[in-house]
Amino acid sequence: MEYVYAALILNESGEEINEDNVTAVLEAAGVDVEESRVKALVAALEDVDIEEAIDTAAAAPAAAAGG
Amino acid sequence: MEYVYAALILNESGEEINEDNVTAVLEAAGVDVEESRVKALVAALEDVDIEEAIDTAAAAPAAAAGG
Amino acid sequence: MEYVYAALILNESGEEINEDNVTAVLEAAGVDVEESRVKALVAALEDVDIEEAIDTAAAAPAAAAGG
Amino acid sequence: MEYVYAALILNESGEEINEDNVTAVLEAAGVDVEESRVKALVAALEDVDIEEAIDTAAAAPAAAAGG
Amino acid sequence: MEYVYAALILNESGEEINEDNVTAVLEAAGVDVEESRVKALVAALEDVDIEEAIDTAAAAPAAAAGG
Amino acid sequence: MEYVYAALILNESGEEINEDNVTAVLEAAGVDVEESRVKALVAALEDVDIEEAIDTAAAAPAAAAGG
Amino acid sequence: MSAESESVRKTENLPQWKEEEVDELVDFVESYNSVGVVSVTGIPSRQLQAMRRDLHGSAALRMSRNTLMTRALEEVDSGFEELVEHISGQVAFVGTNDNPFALFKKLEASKTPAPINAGEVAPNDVVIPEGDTGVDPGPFVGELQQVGASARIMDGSIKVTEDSTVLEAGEEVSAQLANVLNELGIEPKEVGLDLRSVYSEGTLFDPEDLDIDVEEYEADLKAGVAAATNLSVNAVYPTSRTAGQLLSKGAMEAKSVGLQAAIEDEELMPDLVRKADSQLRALAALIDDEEALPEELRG
Repeated sequence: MEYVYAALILNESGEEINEDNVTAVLEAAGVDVEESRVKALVAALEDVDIEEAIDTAAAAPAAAAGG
Repeated sequence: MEYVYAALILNESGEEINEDNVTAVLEAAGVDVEESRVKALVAALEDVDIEEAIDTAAAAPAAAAGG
Repeated sequence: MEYVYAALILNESGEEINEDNVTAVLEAAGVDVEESRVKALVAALEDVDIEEAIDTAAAAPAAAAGG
Repeated sequence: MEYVYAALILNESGEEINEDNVTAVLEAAGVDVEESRVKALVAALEDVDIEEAIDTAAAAPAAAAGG
Repeated sequence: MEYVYAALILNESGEEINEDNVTAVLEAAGVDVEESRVKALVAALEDVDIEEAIDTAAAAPAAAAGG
Repeated sequence: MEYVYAALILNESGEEINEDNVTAVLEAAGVDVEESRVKALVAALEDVDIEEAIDTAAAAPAAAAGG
Repeated sequence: MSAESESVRKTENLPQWKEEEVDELVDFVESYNSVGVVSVTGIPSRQLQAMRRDLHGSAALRMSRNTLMTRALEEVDSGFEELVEHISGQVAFVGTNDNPFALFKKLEASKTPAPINAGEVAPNDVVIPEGDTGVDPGPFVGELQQVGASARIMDGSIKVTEDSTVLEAGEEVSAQLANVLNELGIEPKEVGLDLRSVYSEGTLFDPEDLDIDVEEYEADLKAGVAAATNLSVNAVYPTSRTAGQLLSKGAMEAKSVGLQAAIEDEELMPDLVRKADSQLRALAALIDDEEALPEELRG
């Protein structure tokens, strides 16, 4: 999960979500970083609209709370 | 939300959620860190069981928010 | 809503929700306080279980979590 | 939540949400004010559209009443 | 709620919602009228589009409603 | 709706919902009272549990406000 | 035919008596706030007496010859003459100081079911309901079928297989149908004092005017409460009924602002953590490459 959170922090700070930045965040948090996962994450996020994903999440819990 | 994300990365990596660690993560992400928010965050999380908060999502929101 | 917020602050700080206290909070916020509205608020709250009312709000986190 | 209520009163009265004003409101309510929390509040609200956030709350009750 | 109903009747009859008219309606209904509550009502309604306020569902969980 | 509001005021003030009282309230509000509507209202409400109707409405204001 | 009418017939050549009768009728009409004309057609006199007793204290009945009732209404004038057009057939005056709407409700409530006889006109559709008639197999099944009911023999008795409308309102009852209905114990008529019109303090009311829909008033009442609740909350005018809702609204607004601004408040933290978690999951859901995700987010 920490890899994805790292991406979310970078998204908020406005920094580029690249391998160096993700790795830096994770290392600062004491994570033993796996290079291949960082690569995969960065590649996978290339075509993803992060803001939209976050907004979707904001709308989602409403349904959950209904029950 | 970057302060919250930083706390959650630390939670995942097993590092302590203290002012130094939160600040380090945020700085690594290029955030212009405000000391007061870090302080407030760490203080606010002191009595919060993060795992429990996530798990109780919709089940008992009233109780969770009671703190 | 400022009159209602004033009552809610007093409830949190543990101070009595009376005309003097509500007026003091509002004046500190630069509100041009109308005595009659303060009176009406305090009178209306007399028989209200404030904690219960707040808990009802706490039970509705879903849509409020937006953004 | 008293810090948030203080900000909401200032928002309604049209006064600036700065450290002095928030502190004044809280002190009038008998709150033992923590400077760092005031600072954190002011910083957190800097880029937030309070009116919009309040309107989001208005969308909540339907779901809440359903539960 | 009798004060609110008085305002609603005046709104329907097309009469002005002022202190004299509200007081007259309430007295005709045998209410022991409190001047401050009348004043507060008139003040609260001053800038309100009554038709819109009536049609807009009260944005608060119903369970909190007092007896 | 002014006839219904008149009944609701009388219910709140604890006065009897009879023709004289309803007429008095409406006239005080400047309504050109139709005697037959007053009679119909009084007869109809004889069979209605007003407190129950109020509680039902209070429990579902959003839904009821549609009309 | 009632006893009063019988006596009228015997004395109809006595003009002096007629005068006195008209005077009494005038007194009757003038002594009530509301006077109506009710049809008493088809009510057996014993039942009529029972109804009279039921109404005692709230309304009074007065019967007479139609010509004399008409004369009385014309003599009273002042609006009551509008009732004259309803004087036809077997009718009576009903007088009350109660609300005419309440009178109508009372009269409707006192109506009772009654059998319908051959030659009578059906006041409403006559329906033979689906079900077991309890009648042993025999020629009755044919009678049922002849009057238009869908019937057959099942499990040792005669059954009606579906609700069957055997006569429509306004049609005349045949001898055969009357027999069938009687055999089944079906009483299709609503018998009682049928209010044709009421003149009350300046207004003439038809039954349609008086037939108030209580449910509609109840709905209006609720709408009124909702309107007042909405106005109270939206205009922020707290009342003892709505102050709780206003507090709740304020608390929700604060929470909403707190969550959107991610304010580091102890009370908000659990929700902020959940918000972060759900954002994480929403983002993970958009990531195709499982290599990029920890196990718990895959799939």
